[in-house]
Amino acid sequence: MNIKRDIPTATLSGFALSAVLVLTLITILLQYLPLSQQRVGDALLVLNEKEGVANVVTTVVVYFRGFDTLGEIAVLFIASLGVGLMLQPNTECRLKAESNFMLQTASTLLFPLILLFGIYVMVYGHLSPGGGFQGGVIIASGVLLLLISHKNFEVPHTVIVAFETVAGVSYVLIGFMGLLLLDTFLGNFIPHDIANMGMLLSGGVIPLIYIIVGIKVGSEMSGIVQNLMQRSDDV
Amino acid sequence: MEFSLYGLSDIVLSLKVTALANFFALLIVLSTLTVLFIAPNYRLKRSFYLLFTLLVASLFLIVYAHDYLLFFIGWEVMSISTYFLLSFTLSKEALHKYILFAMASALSLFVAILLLYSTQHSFLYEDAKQSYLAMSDGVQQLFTLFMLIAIFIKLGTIGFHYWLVDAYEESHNLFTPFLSAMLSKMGLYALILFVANITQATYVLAVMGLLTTIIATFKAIEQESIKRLLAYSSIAQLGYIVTVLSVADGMGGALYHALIHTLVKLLLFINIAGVIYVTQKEKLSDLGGLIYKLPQSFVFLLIGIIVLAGMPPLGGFASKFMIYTALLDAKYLLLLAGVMFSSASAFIYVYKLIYGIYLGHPTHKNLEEVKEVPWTFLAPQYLLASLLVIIGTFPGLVIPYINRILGELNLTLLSFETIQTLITSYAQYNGFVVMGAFGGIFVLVLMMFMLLRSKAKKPKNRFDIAYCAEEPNEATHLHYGYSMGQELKRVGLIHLIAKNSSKYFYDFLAKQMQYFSEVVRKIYSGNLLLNFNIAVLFLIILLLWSLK
Amino acid sequence: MFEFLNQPEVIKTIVTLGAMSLFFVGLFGLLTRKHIVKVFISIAIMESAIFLLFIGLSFNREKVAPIIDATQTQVATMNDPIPQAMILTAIVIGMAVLALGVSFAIEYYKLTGKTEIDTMNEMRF
Amino acid sequence: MSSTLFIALPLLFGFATPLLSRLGKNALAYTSVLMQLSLLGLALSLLLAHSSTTVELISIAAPLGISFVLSTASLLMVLLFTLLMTLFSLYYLFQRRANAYANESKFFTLLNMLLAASIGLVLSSDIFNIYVFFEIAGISAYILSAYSKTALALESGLKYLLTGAVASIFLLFAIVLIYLHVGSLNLAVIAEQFQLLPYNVKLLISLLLLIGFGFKVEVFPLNFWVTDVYQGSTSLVNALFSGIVVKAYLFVFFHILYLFLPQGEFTLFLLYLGGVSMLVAEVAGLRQTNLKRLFAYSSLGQVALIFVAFAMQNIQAVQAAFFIVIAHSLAKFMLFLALASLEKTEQNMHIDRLKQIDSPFLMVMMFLAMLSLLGIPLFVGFVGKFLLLKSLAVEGMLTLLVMVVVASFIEAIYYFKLMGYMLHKGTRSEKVEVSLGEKMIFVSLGLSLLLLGVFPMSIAGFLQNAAEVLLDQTAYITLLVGG
Amino acid sequence: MTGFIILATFVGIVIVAFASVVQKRLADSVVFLMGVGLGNVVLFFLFKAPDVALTEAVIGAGIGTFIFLIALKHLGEQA
Repeated sequence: MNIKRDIPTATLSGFALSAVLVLTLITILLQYLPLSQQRVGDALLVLNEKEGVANVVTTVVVYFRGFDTLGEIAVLFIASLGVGLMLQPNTECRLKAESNFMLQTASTLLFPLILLFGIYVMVYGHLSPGGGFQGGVIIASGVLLLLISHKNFEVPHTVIVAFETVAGVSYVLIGFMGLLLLDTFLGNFIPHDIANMGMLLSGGVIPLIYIIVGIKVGSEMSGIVQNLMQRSDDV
Repeated sequence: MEFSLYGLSDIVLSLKVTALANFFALLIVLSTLTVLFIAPNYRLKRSFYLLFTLLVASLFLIVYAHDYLLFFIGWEVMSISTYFLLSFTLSKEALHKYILFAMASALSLFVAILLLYSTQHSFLYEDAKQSYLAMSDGVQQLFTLFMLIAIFIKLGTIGFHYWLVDAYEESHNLFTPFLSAMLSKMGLYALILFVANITQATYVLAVMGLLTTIIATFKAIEQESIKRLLAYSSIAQLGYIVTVLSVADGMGGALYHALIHTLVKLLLFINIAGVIYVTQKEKLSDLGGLIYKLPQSFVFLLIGIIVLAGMPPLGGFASKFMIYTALLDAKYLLLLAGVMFSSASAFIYVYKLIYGIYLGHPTHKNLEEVKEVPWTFLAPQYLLASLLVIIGTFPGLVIPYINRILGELNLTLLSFETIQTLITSYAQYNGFVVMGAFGGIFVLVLMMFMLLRSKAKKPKNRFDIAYCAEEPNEATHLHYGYSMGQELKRVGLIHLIAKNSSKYFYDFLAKQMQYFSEVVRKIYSGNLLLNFNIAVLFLIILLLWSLK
Repeated sequence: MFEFLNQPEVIKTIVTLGAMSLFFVGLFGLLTRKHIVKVFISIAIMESAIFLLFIGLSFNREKVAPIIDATQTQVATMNDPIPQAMILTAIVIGMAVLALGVSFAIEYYKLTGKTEIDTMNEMRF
Repeated sequence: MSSTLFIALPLLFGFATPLLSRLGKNALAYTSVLMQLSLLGLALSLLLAHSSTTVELISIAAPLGISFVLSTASLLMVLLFTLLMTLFSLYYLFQRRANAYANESKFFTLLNMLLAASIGLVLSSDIFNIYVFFEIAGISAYILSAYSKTALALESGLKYLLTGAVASIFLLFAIVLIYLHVGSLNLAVIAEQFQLLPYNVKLLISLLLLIGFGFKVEVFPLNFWVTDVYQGSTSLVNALFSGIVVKAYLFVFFHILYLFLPQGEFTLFLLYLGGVSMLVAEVAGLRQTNLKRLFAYSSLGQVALIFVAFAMQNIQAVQAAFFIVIAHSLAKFMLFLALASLEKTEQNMHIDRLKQIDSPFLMVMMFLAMLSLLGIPLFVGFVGKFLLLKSLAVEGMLTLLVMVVVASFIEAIYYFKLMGYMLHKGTRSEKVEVSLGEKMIFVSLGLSLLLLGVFPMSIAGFLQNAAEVLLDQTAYITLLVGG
Repeated sequence: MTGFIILATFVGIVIVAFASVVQKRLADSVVFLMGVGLGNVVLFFLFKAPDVALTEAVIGAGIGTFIFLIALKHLGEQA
């Protein structure tokens, strides 16, 4: 087989470039494998004890590195805004194929379960794996299911906006409360006792923020999904 | 007066009053006043005067600056305000040409002064010599190169004169006298500072100066447009100064010639501004026979060209005399021969100038209704012409002032006895006597002419050409000034000189630059695949290059 | 029989090699594929390669997930939570950018009918 | 006064936009401007009261958590960004009646998010937090770029997004390696440990950072997308890109560089990289006939100039860099706003159009901006260029000096070509309406160019202080890590 | 055993990813990408990061795939 004829030069050169780069990277990485290292994370694990949250990742995400999460919410918010701006719903012509009865019934039955599961993941984010992001996205996928199966289903735009606005504003306001009461932005100003660790009402402000994050993510994601779906209607 | 700027203690700026600065400041004041005299004849926007004020201010900054940074700032402001002043009349191409050369000049000056700064960390003139000596050989040459490029562009030295002629020709008639008299002098001022403070790049100056005088003189001869002709003459005159600055004792002659050139160029440009004002014509071939209509202007132009050609009775001879003796003194005989040759050739174009405008036969009908120029044009000419006559009569008059400058620059002084005589190591000449002799002859000739003229037959109209057998009509070029000097092109050498080689060179350069730009532009075509590939390649090269 | 694979060094080597191979695949796709969806897919693959590299190199097989419950109370035996938190953030951000990019691509396609990035040259430069 | 406010307030405003837009379009616009004005007032009061660098903690103490460091240097950038954004909003407000954007509330959200992200980039002392702000700034810029939803705008948005995504992968890679080898995300801790890393790892991390940020700071082999983005976006938005976004990325890139490599191991390489970027961009711009694209090339050149100045890594040069940053931000901002005024009536941006425009005011303002960009004395652009070239000369980098000067000359060629078009004599048919409010913004920008150029000493001390702070690695480490 | 599973999953992921990149049919590519996402979930779980695994499951393999499928619906299915 003639390689030159079958594969374009651009592909070959791209292959060569990426191969050389990755081989070099591998050499360096394997030469100095980071084996055991004292890391910040270990200190945070210890610090976590004070906050009384079972899931340390949650503490880190929501509290220790709370500003990252705020930024991440902002990214999601902007992205959802952008998608909405780009794919403005065209309400006049809606030609969605009617899905079959089975799917409709199943999704109607399934949706409350998905919603419940999402809320569970959200609320128990500080105790078990999961949390606001995952819960929010799960809820959004429930919405997606309904969007796919039901012809006329639509989450009212105002509802989405209301959720995301309230969640976003209250997140920043909680941050300001911390600034006001404890002199650090996003400070944990609600009493949190270590003794309560593992209980639903523990960790002070942390579960509250994670739920807010969940609502925010859920509404943003639903918005994105809905916009993408609706745009696809007028194909 | 010293002060620091930029909140940084390491930059010291200084303004200082020196004799040299005063000399040039005097020229600035003189030029500004005479130019403003003719301003009421033109309707100009307020912004013109605003920019003109800025320009004059920048000139003062240049001359009174005592460090290269302020000098540069003045230089740049001068270039830019001139750009906007020229923009009132210049065509787009000429304007672009002007500003590119001006920017090239400014930026190379910038590089030069930064090179100067890099060794001794000072911009002051006093430290310039030391800074220069502290450089390595290569940097010294680089510095000289950049400095001289900056100066040569302003002076319009041959090879760098591409912008100058168009700018002079198309500039406003009010502004041309100033352009020629003052702006080119700033290049001269920079050159004097360079020669006096830093180093005397002998051979470069000698060769460039001589080439400039010769080539510009011949270029001037073939011009049709009055202002172009004078522009080339300006280049040539500055060429003399550059040449004489290459010799050890040339400074006195250079300063003297700078003074004379300023006066005469003001006179000439104001004169032709008046002519253009009343006739609305700028080409030699369109004019002619104006001697009867504009007798006073004729006399002033006559004085002007006598000075320009460096003929004895007037001031032009004194400065040329000093230039010749300085060259002779330094035993630069070839240089002297060259300068004399071009000086002699200058007769041709000054003759062409006066013949074309005032003598001969007018081709155009509407020249018959022309009246003498307004007094606002004449008044400054009276002033300038009388100054030239006075200097011609008393050539020693300015020597004490020049000596003060020379003393300040630690150069040998010129000898000075009385104000009538000019003394050099080879000869001395008494301006008063010469003036008396020439004046007597002139008066005699004039009287004879007056007597004879009354008997001569007067032509009835402009088609009444006694020595011509044919019957001319409107289409016939009656004026001999049409294409005068073109025949010189048959001489091979002169043809070669006149071939516009610098135009070809710069056009070629521009074209190459554009091709290059086209090629480079290809990579900015917005192809992301290319971008990513190159980014990865870049990373690989850097990694493999510096990996241990 | 594969016990030797459980040594930390070996696991880290596997992770490095595996993640970098994935990175290679993504990079190869980025450099050679032209269809906009393929480009997004390549970017997603590269991103997940980095995620895997990070989590894989920072975890310790002996330790447990950083969640305190009845059986696990010793923080000393837990894995570093920071990489997990970071990757959590990065995944969401990556998804947001992806969604936005897709919506741009859809609108662009509607206007011009182009899907290949090397033909996207509406600009007359 | 908390420096977190600079980030949290615009974010809050962005989140609350849907709520505010219920109150009416005007209410939204006015509150947005009001909020930016109050931020500006806050920044100014900090400037007046400012004595030393302060650290603002988020949740927990510095080396472990995220913190914001407000030093003279970052305060300078914050001040610049808030000032420009306020002017931008005011300008938009003044021209809004005639030329409002569709979906205005989203536009305001994006503006404030962009402001928050740029300030966050400058203030943050945590490298992953910087990544997050990098993404926020990026994603708002992508949408702003594609805002008008024309084919050109979408193409530019798409290209911006793709390069941004690739850049963020490399950046994330670098961050991952940093955390794996250093075990911390705090810049100060990393700075302390970075010298101890093996050479190859250090090299790899530095290069990945260079590629990651290189796309955003528009250095030579990574900047081929920039011109398309500028051409496709509206001029109004371009003013933000060249005035704020690039500057934020540049600042944070060199902030990280100074911290990680205080000895300047790659100085020479970075210097020549900047020099080459500058030359290439200026040469490529020579034959350009589209105004927006032309100014994009000029932006590339100027940004490369700033790159060179920062890369010198000494106090004089960094001070010069700050001067150029201010000069370029103000001047480019002005130029793009002027283009936006032209764009109101017609989309065509061919340079021939300059011959038709009949608006002496706009012309004069564009002249001022261009002269400042060219580094003509009496304008602030000169001060920056002069200080930079001076420090190049003092360091004996003559090749680079000549490179910069040659690039300036090439830039002069096309800027004076534009000026020639504007000075063109002939009938001018196209009237451009510039309202009084817009005029005031132009005049204030132009005056600040002139005043700062004539009296550079008024801010020179402040900038020098900023440069010292930015370069002082040990003080930064002591501040965050302690002892 | 962990080591082996990690190795095997990695091999699987790389193969699937390569298939996803070189596939002519875009729909196949997207499905393969979902495979990569699922592999990631397994790996994250093995790496003792259940939170990340859950996130990757819902985002990488869930919403992400949906977004790609929507894109395909508009942009056509052939590369």
